[in-house]
Amino acid sequence: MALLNNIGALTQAFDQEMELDPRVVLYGEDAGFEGGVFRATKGLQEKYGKKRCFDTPLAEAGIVGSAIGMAIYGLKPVVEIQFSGFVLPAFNEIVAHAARYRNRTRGKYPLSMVIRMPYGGGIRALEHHSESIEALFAHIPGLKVVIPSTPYDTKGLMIAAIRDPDPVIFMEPKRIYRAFKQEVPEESYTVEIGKARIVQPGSDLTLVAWGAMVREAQKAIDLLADTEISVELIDLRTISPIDRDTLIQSVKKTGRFLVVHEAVSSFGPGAELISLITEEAFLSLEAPPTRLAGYDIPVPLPKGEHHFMITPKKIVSEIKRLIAY
Amino acid sequence: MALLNNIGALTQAFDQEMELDPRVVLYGEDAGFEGGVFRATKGLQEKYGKKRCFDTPLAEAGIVGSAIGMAIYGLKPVVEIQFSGFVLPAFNEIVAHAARYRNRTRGKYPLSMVIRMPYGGGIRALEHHSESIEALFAHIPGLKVVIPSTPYDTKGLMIAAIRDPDPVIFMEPKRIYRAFKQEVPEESYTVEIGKARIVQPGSDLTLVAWGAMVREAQKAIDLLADTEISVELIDLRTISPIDRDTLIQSVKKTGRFLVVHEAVSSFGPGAELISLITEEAFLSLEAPPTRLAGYDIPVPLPKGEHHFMITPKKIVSEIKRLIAY
Amino acid sequence: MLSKTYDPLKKKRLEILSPEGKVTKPNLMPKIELETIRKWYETMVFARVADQKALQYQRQGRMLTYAPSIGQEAASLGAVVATEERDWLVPAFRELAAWLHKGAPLEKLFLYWYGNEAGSLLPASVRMLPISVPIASQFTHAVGLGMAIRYEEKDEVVLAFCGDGGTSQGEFHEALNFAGVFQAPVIFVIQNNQFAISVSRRDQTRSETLAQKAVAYGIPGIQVDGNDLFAMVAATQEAVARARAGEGPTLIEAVTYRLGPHTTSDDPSIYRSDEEVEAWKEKDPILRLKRYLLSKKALSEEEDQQLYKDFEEEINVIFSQVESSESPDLEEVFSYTYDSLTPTLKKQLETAKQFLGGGE
Amino acid sequence: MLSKTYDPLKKKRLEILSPEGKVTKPNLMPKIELETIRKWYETMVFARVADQKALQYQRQGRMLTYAPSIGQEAASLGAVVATEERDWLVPAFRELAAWLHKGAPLEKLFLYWYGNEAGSLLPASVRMLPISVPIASQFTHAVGLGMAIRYEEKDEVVLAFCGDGGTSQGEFHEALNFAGVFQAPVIFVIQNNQFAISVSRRDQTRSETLAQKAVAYGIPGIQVDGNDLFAMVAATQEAVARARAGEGPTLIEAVTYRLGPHTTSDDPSIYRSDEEVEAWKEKDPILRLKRYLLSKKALSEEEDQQLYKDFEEEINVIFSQVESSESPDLEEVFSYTYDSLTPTLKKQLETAKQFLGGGE
Ligand SMILES: Cc1ncc(C[n+]2csc(CCOP(=O)(O)OP(=O)(O)O)c2C)c(N)n1
Ligand SMILES: Cc1ncc(C[n+]2csc(CCOP(=O)(O)OP(=O)(O)O)c2C)c(N)n1
Ligand SMILES: [Mg+2]
Ligand SMILES: [Mg+2]
Repeated sequence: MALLNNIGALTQAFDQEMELDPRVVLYGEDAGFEGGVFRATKGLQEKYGKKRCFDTPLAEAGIVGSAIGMAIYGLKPVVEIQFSGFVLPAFNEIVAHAARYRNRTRGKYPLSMVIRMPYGGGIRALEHHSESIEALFAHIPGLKVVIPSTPYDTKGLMIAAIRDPDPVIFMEPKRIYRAFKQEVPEESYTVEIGKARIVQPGSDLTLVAWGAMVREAQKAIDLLADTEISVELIDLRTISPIDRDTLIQSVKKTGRFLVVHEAVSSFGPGAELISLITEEAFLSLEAPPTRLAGYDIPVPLPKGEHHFMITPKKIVSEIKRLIAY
Repeated sequence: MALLNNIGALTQAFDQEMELDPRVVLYGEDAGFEGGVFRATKGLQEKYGKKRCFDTPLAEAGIVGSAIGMAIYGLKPVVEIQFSGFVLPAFNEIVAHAARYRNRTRGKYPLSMVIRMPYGGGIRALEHHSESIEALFAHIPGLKVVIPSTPYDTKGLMIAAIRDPDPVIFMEPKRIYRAFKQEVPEESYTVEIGKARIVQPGSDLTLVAWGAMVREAQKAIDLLADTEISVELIDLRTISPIDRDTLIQSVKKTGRFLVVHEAVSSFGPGAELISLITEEAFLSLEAPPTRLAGYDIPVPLPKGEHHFMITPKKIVSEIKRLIAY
Repeated sequence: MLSKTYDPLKKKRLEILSPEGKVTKPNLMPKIELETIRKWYETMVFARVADQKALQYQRQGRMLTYAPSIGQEAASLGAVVATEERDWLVPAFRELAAWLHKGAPLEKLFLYWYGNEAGSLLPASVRMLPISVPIASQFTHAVGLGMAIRYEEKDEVVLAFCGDGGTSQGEFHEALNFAGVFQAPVIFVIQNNQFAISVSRRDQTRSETLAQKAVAYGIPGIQVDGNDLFAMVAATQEAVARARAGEGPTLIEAVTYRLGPHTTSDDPSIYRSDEEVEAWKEKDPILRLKRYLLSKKALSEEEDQQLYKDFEEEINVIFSQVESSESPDLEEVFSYTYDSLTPTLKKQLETAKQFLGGGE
Repeated sequence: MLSKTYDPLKKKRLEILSPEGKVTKPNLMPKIELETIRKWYETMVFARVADQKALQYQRQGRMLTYAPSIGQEAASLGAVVATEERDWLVPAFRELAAWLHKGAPLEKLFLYWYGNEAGSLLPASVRMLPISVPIASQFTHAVGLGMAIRYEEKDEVVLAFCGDGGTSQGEFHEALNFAGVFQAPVIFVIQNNQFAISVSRRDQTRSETLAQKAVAYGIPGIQVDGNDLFAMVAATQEAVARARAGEGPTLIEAVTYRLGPHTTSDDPSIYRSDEEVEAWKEKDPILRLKRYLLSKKALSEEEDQQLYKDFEEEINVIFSQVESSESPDLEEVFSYTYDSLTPTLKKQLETAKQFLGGGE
């Protein structure tokens, strides 16, 4: 066991998979020599050579498109997009190709590849550095969308993503890259993609969150310590494909549902969860399934970002509203 | 009055707005000389000159990006993307810029511009020619997303879009470009963006559709003629911003809600409507708000497309299921 | 080096076989057995007949849509014959002769245009990517293949195609730049057929040649008469040799002409004159090669006519197989989005089956 | 024509003022009053001091992030001074001297880096677009402005900037190609400062110069010593004249060096040596211009020192204004996404206010 933060967990996952599987290749803007602007690939060029961990020109479509070619050849590219806000120039490659190659070729050329990117707010950054666009990917058939919230899951999910036979969009909540550490096993292990984690069982309300919001949700639950309210907290971990069963079973038990996310509310990821719950657990519902999400505006620059942020207090206030419904 | 199909209505809208407002400029791949692959801009280069209606190089980011520049200058560009499947290379320009310029410059440079594109299935086409990706745009704050279903609305909504102070994504259901005609007033008029249309009032179930699905919904209602079931059909017309009131009021009356769309189901537009209804009309609900939508797969090529298509019979079967709930 | 001698910036274009079927530059003529040339000729004729039949089937409502490559047979075939079986072919959507040579069965190709994904499932041994609809995006995949080849230290190369319109796309640029930086063994061939649907080559870019775009990436570029099979072979052979030797990518502009419509839904008479088309017919790559073969006595008029007849029959048979092929069933349509069905897809498939049963 | 004489393919680079402050090509020296040069010098010094102060504020935790242009003052200023007030400036994010010259108040610019959108609301008369974060995407906007200018038959021009890294983006390509095709009056300036964060210029592209990328678009391209104010002015003047005359766009590569970090979160010592930085300090554009002005007696050492002192004070005052500025309130944050609040935004704003009231 070693005490790792999320960045450390990523680096260890890469290191172990590169060691194990010579087909694994890492690249992106500044991802090689410098080890990435967040240093997630630090030391890997030194250890595995420029061949397996390298810098690219500044061109996201080129990065993702070339990774598709590599995956067709049988390598396992893990490419870094510097911030999720800069994945947009690669959107055509991801949506028109990465998601569809298996289907297009009736299985001849499946793409085992990972596109990873830091995402989310709360780091007081410039424009385009704070958005949460998981719903844009989750709406595309053929992609898997994974978001870890702890070092343990980060390592296990990344290893699972690299081994996954389908293209995985791996979104990293950068706000908690170094926010805390956790004991992480030295050995290689996977965390199953497509399975949510029940962080804490409860009976009155199902609270779903992912990424940096899991911690905020936990803080909210702490704030409720002196109440009778028993919250079941679920860390979704995989946005797509959704772990339907875990969610439905939980709500059938609790009767109340709140999803919390940083992404803007309208047409956002929460809408899918609410629909799933409504369609599948309607008769168990004691209050409307609800979302607490970003407002429908661009994430404000730092001086205004606090208006946008989801806080434990806001979560508490929504939970209380639903319990009282 | 003239009997026009949807293409004719588009052409008339362009013609009248170009006549009226010298700032209106139309362009895109093949949009000039030839009048577009669907001939929506036919005759306009002849009438208004190459200056106001012209072809561009094959580059969607260039098309949208240059339109942003034109709109900053004060022109009113209306650009054509040949098929919605080919808007992806312009996604960065649309999401990172078009949607955000007003906010970024605190109102100094709002962008009045229209990005129009044929979308949707049912025309037995090649790959990437059948998708419905309205949710990808609707999730982006700052964009308006409009989809007409009749020649009358097509003309009125397009004129409204051109005059709108915000960037409008205008998605045209190509399957019904020439499917039927309707009497359309000769004079210029607008149909308000953001307002749904109650196609037919009813009391048992609210059925929401848009684009080519409105006709399928009407056919479904016809199939129900010999039952007691009274359906309120709403043509959403604007996907974003949503006409909350019309939807909520309708469901408060009917107690049942079905949304039908071609877009794939998961994280799709229907999820937002279901969430809206659940959050706002929970206590009126007699059955779970439900969606009948595309499966989570790429739209199959023509020989398999029928498996994917939403048919009146499928709609009827869902309506009956909800009524019997 | 051809790519030095034929500098596009000096308005040089590589030509070996004249429209009259004469080899005007014997010193540049690639060494090929007459028999092999004759075989290639047959491939070109086969492609031509297949295109014509497809257009006919489409007019009869039996084929959905189709993008013929009539007039461009030499441009794609001349390039692909300079590669080996172990090399990769990355198509756009208008290289029928090359696909056939590479080993893609016509049946599969027709199946694709017929509207069936199974058409893109080529035999495992055929190193060819499927048709790429989003213009020029396939170039980045070609580069990725090339990078993988270098990674695996193989001596394979990648041959990739796009059109003149494709050169305007951002991905064209990103791909060529990556290829330059990583010295990927890729031969990029632009089939400059003078049009992107209705938009003419001169409205596509102000650069005088498309070959000179190579300058932007520090890689060799050459303009070739794309209706001249031998010139295409020579230019590609040189590029392949360079790529195999680890010396990186090459850009080849094949100057040609689309004699048919863009696709079956296009009416080219709107945007170009009959005279222009007629003038290009004089430069037809098949006619030219035929004249060459006739002059070398490697073909007779009778044999030639017989070829067309035989191929027509062969293709009719193939097409009737395609027509009687099964459409994908519901399960198939669901089966290839992911490695295995997601829980939501399972649920959707169930619903779909219910619709099949009672709903519809 | 400079762009012909200084052909990047012939490895020519335009240089007028040597690092020692001597005009080595008097015949190319633009005609500028000494007084004006002195004024420009002051702008450069002002920008330098502002950059240094900003870095200092950032280290003190008083500014969030910052991208200094230390070492690149001549590249941006030399270009913008060749344009007029009616012309448009389209920045990337590292052209402080140009922005100041164009009339953007330092207060606004600091406000932006301080994390407040109000910083991008420049005075109505200032024809400058806001900072563009997605690399090179601003080039397509510049082209659109240029197309609009032609549409309105105005004689304005557009001056647009990007970095060496920006040349790899697809949008760089699409923009330059559009500009060529539509002969848009745009001057594209690449500030080649040798790095895109940690990635060096030579890993960005294999083309020997960035200026030669113009060849791909059939437009003039020229490489200029970007630390040489006079060379930048001369090259830009010519490009502006061409653009105003309806003769289309020009690509200018300004060869310069980023003496500071990429942004305040970057540590350049990881990827480059002190020697390299020191060598480039010898070519500092401000030092060079100072030497020139000293030699012309248009500046004394004392005056120069006074300038730095005065500016530092001035900037401290400006920054304290920025620091005491209001943060956007809740209403403001909601007000600019659309022309007016959508029903959903109204609802969300209400909820947000409730949170403010009781929730938080
Ligand atoms: C990104 C994208 N935009 C638009 C289209 C629609 N489209 C299909 S073919 C074509 C023209 C292609 O021209 P060119 O590259 O010259 O190839 P050619 O058809 O002449 O072989 C266009 C615009 C597309 N397929 N992809
Ligand atoms: C599309 C996009 N990708 C990545 C980034 C992250 N990023 C910010 S600046 C930068 C390097 C830019 O290099 P260059 O264009 O040379 O400009 P310079 O910083 O040297 O002025 C990168 C990669 C971005 N802003 N936009
Ligand atoms: Mg073409
Ligand atoms: Mg740089």
